[in-house]
Order: sequence, then structure tokens, then C-alpha cells
Amino acid sequence: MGYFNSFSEFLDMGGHALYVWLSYAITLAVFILNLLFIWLKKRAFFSLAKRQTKREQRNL
Amino acid sequence: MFTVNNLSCERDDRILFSKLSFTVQAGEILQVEGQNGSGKTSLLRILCGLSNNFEGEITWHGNPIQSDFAAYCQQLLYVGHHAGVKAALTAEENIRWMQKLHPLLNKGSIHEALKQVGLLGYEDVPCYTLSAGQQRRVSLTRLYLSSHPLWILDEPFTALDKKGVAEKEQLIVRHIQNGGLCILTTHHDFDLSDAHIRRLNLDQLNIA
Amino acid sequence: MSFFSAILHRDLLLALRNRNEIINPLAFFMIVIALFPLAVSPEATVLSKIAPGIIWVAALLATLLSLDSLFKNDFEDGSLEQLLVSPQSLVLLTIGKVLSHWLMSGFLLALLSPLLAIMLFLPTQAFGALVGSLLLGTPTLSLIGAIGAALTVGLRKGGVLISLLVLPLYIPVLIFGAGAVQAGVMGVPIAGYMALLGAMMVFSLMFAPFAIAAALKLSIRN
Amino acid sequence: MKINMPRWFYQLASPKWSYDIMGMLLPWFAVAAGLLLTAGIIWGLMFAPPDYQQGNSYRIIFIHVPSAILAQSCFMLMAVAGLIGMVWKMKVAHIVAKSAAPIGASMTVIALATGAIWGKPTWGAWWVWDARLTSMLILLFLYMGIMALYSAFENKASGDQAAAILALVGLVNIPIIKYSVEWWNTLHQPATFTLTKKPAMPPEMWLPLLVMVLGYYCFFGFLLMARTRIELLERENKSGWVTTIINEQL
Repeated sequence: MGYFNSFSEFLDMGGHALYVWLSYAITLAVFILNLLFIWLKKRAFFSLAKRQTKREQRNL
Repeated sequence: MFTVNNLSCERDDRILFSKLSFTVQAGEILQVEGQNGSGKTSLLRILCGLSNNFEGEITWHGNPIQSDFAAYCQQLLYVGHHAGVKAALTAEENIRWMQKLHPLLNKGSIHEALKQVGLLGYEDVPCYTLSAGQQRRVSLTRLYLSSHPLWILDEPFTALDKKGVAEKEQLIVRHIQNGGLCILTTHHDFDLSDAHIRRLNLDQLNIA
Repeated sequence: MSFFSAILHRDLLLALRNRNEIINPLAFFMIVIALFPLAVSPEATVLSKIAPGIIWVAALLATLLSLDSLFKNDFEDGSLEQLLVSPQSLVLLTIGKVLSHWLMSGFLLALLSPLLAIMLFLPTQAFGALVGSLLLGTPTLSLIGAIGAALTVGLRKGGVLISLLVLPLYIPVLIFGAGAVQAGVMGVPIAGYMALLGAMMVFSLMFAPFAIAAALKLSIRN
Repeated sequence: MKINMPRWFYQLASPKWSYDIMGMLLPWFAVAAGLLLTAGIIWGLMFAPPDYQQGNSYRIIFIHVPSAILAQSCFMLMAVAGLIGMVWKMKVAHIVAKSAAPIGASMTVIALATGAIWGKPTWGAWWVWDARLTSMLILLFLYMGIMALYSAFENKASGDQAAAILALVGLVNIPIIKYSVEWWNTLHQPATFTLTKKPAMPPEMWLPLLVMVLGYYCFFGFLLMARTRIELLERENKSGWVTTIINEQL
């Protein structure tokens, strides 16, 4: 385990577990939110386009 | 000579006009007609360089207006929807400021022009004490002072009485007789031979 | 040059005819200052310690308050579009308008500041630094603020937006302005601060008018 | 102002061409970001040696520093893209700038949050008015201003130009803000120990950091292109190539 002797020691981060893991968790959360927003935007665009196409087809 | 080539304008996903082409020669009036919302004001603003929302080419004496915009502005008198009159200033102060802005507002004296529009005696009161019609007349005093070759006027006759309309009409006719050009929007009918006036109807354009 | 003096003459005349527009920011400045003794403590030791910061923050907010109307009136009554279709230089015009705005806001705030400094028990040796830093710093505030005012002039809800755009850009002026007054309180030489404030003023005078002119064009053509 | 540019530059101006090229690059960036970030995190968290002063809390550096770097380079990119958009009237450049703003803001948020958390074991408080953190906070305000300006305009083309002007003004101001904040900081908290300025960091520490920085850049590139592509679709929804894409999707 690199510089750590055991997995529990790795999780403990020399007593700084809260700070290290909180930082990494926040970063991960922001990364995921970024991806999620893009996914939602894409979905919203195509569902709107789909509805528009249907409306146009009905009008024809 | 004022030329417009393939001018198109789209607003809020709606086409106001497309592939519009026309020429206005010295000594001609172009009267732009159309219903409200047909894009008359948009067209005039584009012709004045007050809007970039267009495709196409606008030239003045063969040069695109954007190539030397200051030189184009030098020759242009634009009277828009808004009077451009400062309510807190007097009529005379307003006109003196307009003269600083547009050096070609240099024909005759301010007092003579104010007399012509019937505002003599009101030149030293702040414009907010004047009625809407009077404020409009302050704005139109520019027509008497102007030696600009090109006039672009957006509904110049609103808020004027019959006599005022007749006077302004005469002024415009005199302007083109002296070799000027005028592009304007109005519902008013000019008493002129068709050789001097051309009409552009934006509604018919859209139907066609 | 005659055009420049004409702008100055017109804008100062307009300001003098609408006196509220001059008085309101000054009144705001005084009221904000008066809130601090009520909220914090009326003790001289406390107030004199925070006085440099409070006066500078209040001056900054008062400038910001007066910015909203800088181009708004001209935009609404059509004067601004007349400026754009005139052969005159828009850059020169913006300098003239900002100068007259500063004369009616920052300059008067600086003149008023000693009075408020007395009320906040600012040590007298810092008065020179206070007035000097305000005189050198507020022109930069007017110039940068005018960019924000020009960008938002065509928007219906411009008021809060200007603050959001402009306040972060005000931070260097605030730091050195309030720093100069602090230095004045401690009796340290203030020439360095004044030089920095002056440099920022010259820098913004060189660049801001172009940004303001570009922003005005874009707002009118919107 | 017109300067002749190479051919690819004008091709970039074509929305469809940009959309396609970004679509081709997208998976590569995603893979590179995934690999680099995983490698960097494992290396940084497990194999890099602990700091002799801060112990293991310094391992926050591997996410704090890259996000701070990204937050600043993203602002620069946004301003430059805005400038290109204004000078060459290039819609795609404006769309890139607009897409960069929220990503840059989120990077700033990461830098601020991790910096503040890191401050707790180092200085004993969740927030310290440290020069770097304060500059980051101001950067966040600048991003917020630009995003607010984008959304305030109904006419998107005007909003693009307004935000480009503001971004350029902000870019010119950032060095002045940084300098003034650093100066203010030394005046009020003379010579405290700063988080990341280390005397000669050993390669076991800066190598994983470098990997993380590269990984962040790839991830940023991925996010930026993905956002730009969707924005392109939205802006061009009337044109033929978008209709084709929509029909393929249905």
C-alpha cells in the first residue's frame, strides 16, 4: 500500500482523514455535477426537438 | 446615391424581411410602408448603422457604410422614435447640443428655425414644461437647420397638427428638390409625382 | 476640444437641473457612515480603528449607486442613439461623461469626507491621506463603473447586475485607498499608495473609455 | 483589424465543422482524463511520501492546485475566445467562451473548498483570509458576474459580446487584483506559512501533481467540448445539419 502499512492506516490519513476525504469527496461531487448538467442539457435539447418534430408532422 | 443589396433581417426567429434590394437617388423620397411590427423601424435603424442584426450590403455613394462610418454619419440626419430631446434642457440648449453633435445642422439661425416650428417665446423654458407635440417640434427643428444630404426619418409626422404636417411635408419636398435624399416611414400620402417618390411596402414583400 | 467642453457643459448643466441625482449619493454616503456607530459601537477607540475602511467602502457604494443613471437617461430619451449616428468620437464622449459624473460624485464625496472622518474620530493627521486617496481613487471607480453601466444600460433589470459586475473590479482601489488612510493614521509616508492609486487611474483612463464605447455601441445595437 | 489566418481557423468558424471535430476528439479526451486522473489520485494518495511538516493532509494538494490552475487558465481562455469572437465575428468562439464560464466557476469552487478544508489542519480555522484563497474568491465573483451577464441578455449575440468585453476587462484586472491582495495580505498577516509554496518539492510529490494537472486539463477539455457541442445545437437549431442530427437521434 505504498507509504501506508495497512488499508485502515490509508483510510485514516495520519489522523487527517476528515480533511483529505472531504476534499476529495467535494471534488468528485463537483466533477459528477458537471457531467450530470451536460447530460441533462443534452437530453432536454433532444426531447424538445422531438416534440417539435412531432408537432410539425401533425400540422402537415 | 443610397443602395441596399440583399438585405435580410431576422428577429426572435421571425424573418422581418429578406433579400431586400433598392436604390434611392438624389432627389428621391423612399416611403417605407407596412403594418406595425412589419420591421419599418428595424429597417431604418439598420440603414443608420444602429443595428447590426442584418445580412446584406448597404452602400452610400458606392462605399459600404461601415467602411467609413464617421464620414457616413457626417452626411446623415436621423430622427427616430425617441425625440432625443433632454427634458431638463431648454429648446435652445437642446438644439445647440445637437449642433455640436452634427456639424451640418448649420443652416440659418436657431431663432429663425424655432420661429418656423412655432416655438418662439418657448426657447428658454425647460422642455419638460412643453407638450408632447411641442417636444416633437423641438426635435424636428433639426430639419430646418439641416444641410445633410441624407435624411432618415421614422414617423416624423406623429404628434403634429395638420398645419405642422403640411409644413414638414413641404420641407421634405424642398430637401429633395435641392438634391437631397429622404427615407422615411409614414402613413401620410405625399402630393408628389411618382417620379420623385417611391414606395416600399414591407407587408407585400413578405406575402410575395 | 470644443466638443469635449460641450459634453462637459451639457452633463454638468443636466446634473445641476436634477439636483437630486447629486444629492442622493451624498446623502447615502452619510447615512451609511452613520449606521456604523449605531451597529458597532459609538466608542472613539473602536470607530477610529475602522474609520478608514468604512469611509472607503461607503464612498465606493455611493459611487456605485450613482452609476445606474450615468447612461440610462440618455439611452431612454434617444440621446444616445443620436450620439452614435453623429460623426463625433464616442471615446471622447465617454471620457467627458465620466469626468462630469466624477465631478458630481467622487469629487464631492472627497470634499465631504473630512466631516464624516470627524464623526468617526479619525485622527487628524490622516485627513490629508483620506481626501487625497479619495480624489485619486474615485476617478478609477467612475471609469470602471461606467463599463458596467454601459453594458447593462439596455437591460430592464440593470441595478443589481452592475454591482455584481463592477464590485470585484473595485477591490484593488479599495485596498490601496483604505491602505493609504491607514498609513496616514500610523504616520507612515503615503506617497507610495498615492502613486499606485494614480497609476491605476492613468491605466483605467487609457483603457476604460474604449471598453465603455464598445459596450455602449453593443447596448444600442442590441 | 482583419488579419489573415490559416485555413483551419476559418473552418473552426463553421459550427458544423466544429461540432464534428469536437465529436471526434471527445472520446480521446475522456479516456485520457480517466486514465490520468485515476493514476494521479492513486499515486498521490498512496505512493507519494507524506509531507515532513503537514503529514498526510498535504495530499489535498493533488486536487487543490490543479483546480486553481484550471480556474485561472479557464478565465484566460474565456477572455481570449471572447476576443476572437469579437474581432473575427466568430460565433463558435463566443459559444466556447460561454461554455467555459460555468466550468471555470466550478473549478474555482473546488479550489476554494479544498483550500478552506486544507486550512483547518494547517491554520486551525475553516476559513483564513490567505492571499491565494482571497484571490480565488474574487475570481469566483468575476465568474459569477460574467455568467449573470450572459443570462441577462435575451438577445444571445449581444450577451456574447457584452460578456466578452467584461471578460477582457476582468483579464486585464486579474494581475492587479492578485498583486493588491498579496500586498494587503503581507500588511495584515506578515509572513505566515503558505499552503503550497514549498521550498523545492521532491519529484515523488510533484510528478503525481503534474499527472493530476494534465488529467484536469483533459477533463476540462472534455467538459468544454461537450458543453460547446450542445450549445452549438441549441443556437443552430434552425439549420439543416442540426435537423439531420436530430432525425438521426429519433
